[in-house]
Amino acid sequence: MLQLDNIAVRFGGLNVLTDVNFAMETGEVVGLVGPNGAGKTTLFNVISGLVRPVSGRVVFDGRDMLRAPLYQRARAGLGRTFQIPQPMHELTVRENLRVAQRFGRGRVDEARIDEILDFLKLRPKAQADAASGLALSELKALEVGKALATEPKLLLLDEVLAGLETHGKRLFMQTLLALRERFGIGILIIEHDIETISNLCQRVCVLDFGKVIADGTPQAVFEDPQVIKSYTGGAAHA
Amino acid sequence: MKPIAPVAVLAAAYLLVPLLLGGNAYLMTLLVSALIIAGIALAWALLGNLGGMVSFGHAAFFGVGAYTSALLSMQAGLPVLLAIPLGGLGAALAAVAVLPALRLSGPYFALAILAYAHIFRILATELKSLTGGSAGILGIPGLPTLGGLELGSRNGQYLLVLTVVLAFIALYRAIWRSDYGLALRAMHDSEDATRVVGVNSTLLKAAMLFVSAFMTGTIGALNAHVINFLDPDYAFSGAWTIVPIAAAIFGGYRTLGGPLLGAIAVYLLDQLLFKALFPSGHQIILGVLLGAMILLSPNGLLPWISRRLQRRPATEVRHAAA
Amino acid sequence: MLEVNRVRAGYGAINVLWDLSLTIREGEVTAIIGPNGAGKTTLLRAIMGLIPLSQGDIALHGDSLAGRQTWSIARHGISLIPEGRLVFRDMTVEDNLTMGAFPNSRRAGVAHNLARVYELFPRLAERRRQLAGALSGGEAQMVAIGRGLMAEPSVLLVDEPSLGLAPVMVQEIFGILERLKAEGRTIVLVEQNTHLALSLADHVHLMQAGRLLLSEPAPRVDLQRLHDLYFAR
Amino acid sequence: MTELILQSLYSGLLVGGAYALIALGLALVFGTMKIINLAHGELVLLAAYVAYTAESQFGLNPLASIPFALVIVCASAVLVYLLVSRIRVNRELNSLILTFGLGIILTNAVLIVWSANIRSTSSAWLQDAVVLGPLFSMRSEVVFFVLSLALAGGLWWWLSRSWYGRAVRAVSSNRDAAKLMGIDPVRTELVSFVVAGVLASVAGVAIYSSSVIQPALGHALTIKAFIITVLAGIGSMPGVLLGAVLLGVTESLTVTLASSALQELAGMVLFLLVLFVMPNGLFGGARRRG
Amino acid sequence: MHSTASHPRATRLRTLALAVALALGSFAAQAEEFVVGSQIPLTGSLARVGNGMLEGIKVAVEVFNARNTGNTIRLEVIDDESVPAKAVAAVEKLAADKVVALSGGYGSNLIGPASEAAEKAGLTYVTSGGVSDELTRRGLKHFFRINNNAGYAKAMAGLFEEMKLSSVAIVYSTKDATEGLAKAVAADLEAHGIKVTLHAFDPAITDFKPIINKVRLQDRAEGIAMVGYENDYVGILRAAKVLKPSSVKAVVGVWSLATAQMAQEFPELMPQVYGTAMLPFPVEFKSEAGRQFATAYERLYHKEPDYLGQFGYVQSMLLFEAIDRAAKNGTLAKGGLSEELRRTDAETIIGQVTFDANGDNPHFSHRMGQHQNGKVALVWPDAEATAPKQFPGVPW
Repeated sequence: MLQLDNIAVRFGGLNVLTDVNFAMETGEVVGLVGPNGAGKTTLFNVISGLVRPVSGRVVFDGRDMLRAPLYQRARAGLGRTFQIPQPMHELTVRENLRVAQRFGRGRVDEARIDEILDFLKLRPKAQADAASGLALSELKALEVGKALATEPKLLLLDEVLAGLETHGKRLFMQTLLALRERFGIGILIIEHDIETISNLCQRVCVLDFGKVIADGTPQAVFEDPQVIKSYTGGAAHA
Repeated sequence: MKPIAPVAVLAAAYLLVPLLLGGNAYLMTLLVSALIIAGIALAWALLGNLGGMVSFGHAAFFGVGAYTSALLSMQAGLPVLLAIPLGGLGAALAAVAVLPALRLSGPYFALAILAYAHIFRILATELKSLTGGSAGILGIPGLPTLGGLELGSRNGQYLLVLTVVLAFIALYRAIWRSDYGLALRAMHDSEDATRVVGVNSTLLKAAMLFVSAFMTGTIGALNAHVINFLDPDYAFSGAWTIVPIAAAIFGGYRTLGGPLLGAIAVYLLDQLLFKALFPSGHQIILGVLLGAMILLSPNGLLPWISRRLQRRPATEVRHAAA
Repeated sequence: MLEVNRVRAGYGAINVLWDLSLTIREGEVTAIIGPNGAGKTTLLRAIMGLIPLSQGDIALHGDSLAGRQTWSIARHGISLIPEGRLVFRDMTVEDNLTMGAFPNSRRAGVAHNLARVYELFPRLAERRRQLAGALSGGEAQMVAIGRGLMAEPSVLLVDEPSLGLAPVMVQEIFGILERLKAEGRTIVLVEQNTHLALSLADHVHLMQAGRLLLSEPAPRVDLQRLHDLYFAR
Repeated sequence: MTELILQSLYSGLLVGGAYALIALGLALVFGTMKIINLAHGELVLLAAYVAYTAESQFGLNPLASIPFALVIVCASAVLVYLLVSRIRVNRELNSLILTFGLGIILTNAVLIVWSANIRSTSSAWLQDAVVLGPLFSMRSEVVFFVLSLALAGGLWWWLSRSWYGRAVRAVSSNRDAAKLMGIDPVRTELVSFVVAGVLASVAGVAIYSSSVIQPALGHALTIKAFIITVLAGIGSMPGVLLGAVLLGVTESLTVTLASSALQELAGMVLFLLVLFVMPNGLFGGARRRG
Repeated sequence: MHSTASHPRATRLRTLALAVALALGSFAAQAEEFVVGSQIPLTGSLARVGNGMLEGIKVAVEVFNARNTGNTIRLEVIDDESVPAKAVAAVEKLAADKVVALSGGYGSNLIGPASEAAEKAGLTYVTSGGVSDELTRRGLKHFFRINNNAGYAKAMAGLFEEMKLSSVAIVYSTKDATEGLAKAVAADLEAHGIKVTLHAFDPAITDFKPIINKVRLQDRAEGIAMVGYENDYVGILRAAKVLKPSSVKAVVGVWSLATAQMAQEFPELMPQVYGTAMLPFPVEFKSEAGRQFATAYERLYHKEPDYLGQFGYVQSMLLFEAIDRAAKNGTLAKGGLSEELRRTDAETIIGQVTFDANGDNPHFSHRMGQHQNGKVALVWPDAEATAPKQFPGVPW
């Protein structure tokens, strides 16, 4: 489904990602974790096309995507959300989904939009101004909704839960779990909350200093002393 | 009241104005000039609103359109009414040269396109065999008579330019309301967000550049057949940029009607009032208007008026919440 | 000396700090730890006036800082060594350091303080003429700390000094913080690396989701419990 | 031919010195605030007219009128800043339109006050020839070239040595970090506008002394200054000097080798080429390092 | 809506105002006052020359009305801002205001469309502000011009031929009027076996040293002909003064150069420079008509008349006299003004004026002046000369 080979990214002499190798199967749900500055969002940007790596290969659905512009990747089935929600300004919630559907998928299907709106509990806000009429949790939902409207095969979710209150977080998590069930698409999610990750993902990948330091089931990964060290710096349980 | 208003405005524009003012050639000339400005202002606003690009060089397209149409009608002998839209196409063709500038943002784009206006002006001066050089072209054929309607008369010119401007508003509105329009508007503050949902933003922006250039070129062509005269300094004059910008900003460049309203207001005020107040340098008022609008009501007059008219509690609440 | 009282703050629609209160005591190293997104950096930014408070108050020596401009707070004696360093990339190392002494009252001591910073970071003395943008991450962190010290602050806020640094460099930076602590400075240290933070701190606050989860003197902190809270087990 | 080209290079160099004076102020403000002051050329023009008034009314040598120009132009620059700083939304573009409007106001104010007549110095001393072997120039060109170098040097010193100059760079490099140093960015930006006003003052007097002024000139000066800023790369002050000389030499070589009718065209084409091929400018490369 | 228009009292007031206006109008007609319009650039790029011409037109009104012919002239002026569309609008407004004729216009670019608008309205249009040959090639019935390109070229080339120079470098601006004139002079000189080199320059350039250096080193021309505007002359002369091309024996320009203003503002640059001039400075008129003009001008503007005022005066006087004649023989109301004007054959302060079928003045030939000791002396043609030319002579 998705395969990254030897991805390296440098920003002005700083190695943000070094030799990242990573692969995902269709329908898999994988968590991407790591301390601040580990390069998680940069990796998302490499996959979705916002950042061009200095070396490496990005293969999605059997196609080499390294040189493909953003919109082509979206049309090929890569959906993503932004850590800080980026609703399309000046447009209503419904129009946001419409644009995503029209351009990401190629045609408009109102029924499908309604389905997504219902699913994300955004129906009452369908006509609201996306830039100013939504609460944070709704903005986060809209982020996911836009990505869903493009009918992705793989969804990249960047901290969709951050900044939500405990209750909102729980609700949203349920939504995400349902997402996997309902649409059967693969999810790669960046999330700091370890409880969430453990509940949501079959597999967790840990980045530190731009390198993959662990990859496996949540249990195995969070027991890994190296991971605990990278998180807390100490010789945790050792 | 709502559905009646546009019909009433249209009726007034098409019937009342020629009936009441038609006898006054001077006023009709002013109105035609104001509509010419409105056409450019509209094209400028379209590029700004949908393409997210501020241009300081729309004179480039105006001039190319004017020259194309004048030469096609005079040298190739094409009928004027055919030459005019071809003038628009000529300007759109010239926009191909401007495509590399799409990569530039903000002030870079604004001033790069100004450089194009200068380059086109110099080319028009230097390509003497084609354009007649700085001497320009005199005696450009006027508008023809069509089905008994003398388009070349002041009233005819008024009706034709009005129709073209209204058609452009309709085109603008159609794009605005289409999915492409949605995507273009969405691109403004969050271009990445639209690109990751599959929008080919570069292509759409290029398309808006072409549409805007076409509109401006068509207006330039119309003007050439109204004034019957062209020279490089006139065709590529900075005035074709400055006055429409002032008009669009004044009327509200984010609305469909703003540029038209602004152009008529600014041009008529300027010619009938400011000119009398400041015999020399009355453009100073344009500068003051521009500055005051940006500082006091960046969205222009029309949104300000409509806010005043429909001061419903609901809007107040929403503004307070925002 | 620094009181944070029921502060609520965030970025536009996103609220991060939820009625947070804590006290920083003079002469102590206070560590604020917690997972990503807990609001630690936001707290420091709120103290410096870089983001407005939507509720609550922050006071230094009893003077309210709420509503004051960042530069005025900086002149008041609080230095923030920001996350990600934020050095002036196209200025030399020495110019970067010098800008730390920008407030009028500090300019007289600039030579003396420069000498002190170079003594603390000999590596910077070697690179004084280099552009800060060309430095390695660790060196840039040194510049940021040195720059903060140039203002002779009464409170030094240090945000994630270990972030993105190689372990050797982290050790070196913490060695410096150790020395500053020994000089009796008031330091607030925000750190994800609990182990490092605990080794330095007099007092520890654990934050999660914009709230204070735990606040106790460093010696009383139980690492196991801390990690349980941290990993939400 | 050699003599022609030598003279052409020399003329271009001297013209470049004057161009640099015009462009430095624009580049400084652009570097600090990321704002293009489209009224900059009009500020330069204002200084030129102050010099004209001083010479024609009080018989002052243009060089002696610089202090008066300073007062008037710096006050105008402060006014421009105060207006620009009131813009809250979409600052980059709204400031462009606002300063464009201010330029129109200034141009017409100059027209109303000084009329459309062309003006230039009548000082014989400034117009005398200075001959260096095969190279010829007017004294005013040499005087202002030297002054231009001195001011560029002074600006460089100010930006790299003085407290406020370095604060200007700090604010432009990282506004938040600068605030953390106790720097008030508003005051710093105001200072940079005043310094731009100083540069504009001298530039205006230079233009009055070596060529002919008229009210519509301001706009053309702004365009020249912007072209040079683009050639230089944002924020590169030595680049401005080199970019200005490059433009001056390109123009004069076009006249010598091709036709003077194409001089403006050459400048515009150079501008677009650099913009498209090297968006960071010819001399901005060093800054991108690191 | 608070409209007062439908209020009965307001309506009555309007009716009254209308009646008064009509009464005044008919009263004016009885006094034989004719309104002449003037569409002229008072702002914009041609503001300076437009204002100069307007001064002359106003002097003509003054002088004509003082003659007590029984008819008087009132002037209605509209600024066209140097913009063609506004020039057309101005003509249309004047036509709507029922002017009997138009005197004014500056710049061939403005006169072209404006005079076409006047033609449509059947209004006589007389000017001296545009020298382009194109203007009189259009075959308009109501268009008249007292000067033309040929007259300038004749004077400039005539002077060079008299000097017997072997080569001349023509430095000209790529503007319309300048380019046409430069080409005409070049053709004339070449016809007389004089070697000509042409140097076109963009109106925006300010440093002329590279051009003059070409003249100095490549052309080695004996004469420099400058075809441009004041700012260009200043630039060219400064460059020449710096480079001192040794082969050059004379520097000759055209309009706006041999003037009092240039002598006063640029005393260093002007010595021995030639330019077209109708009058010497200080002014000395030989004829009564000339003295009359100068006195009136002095009274109105407290300065010596310049060439712009002179042309504006002559074109207007010829027009007013034609109006007077047409009014008296009753053809004015029947549109006979243009025919009347075409019958003009007058000796004026710019020489003899008649009009051909296209409205051009075939007699027009300019005179050349030279800056001599802070004054301007007429030096060509010999018949009009007030002093011998100082030749060879250059400002350096």
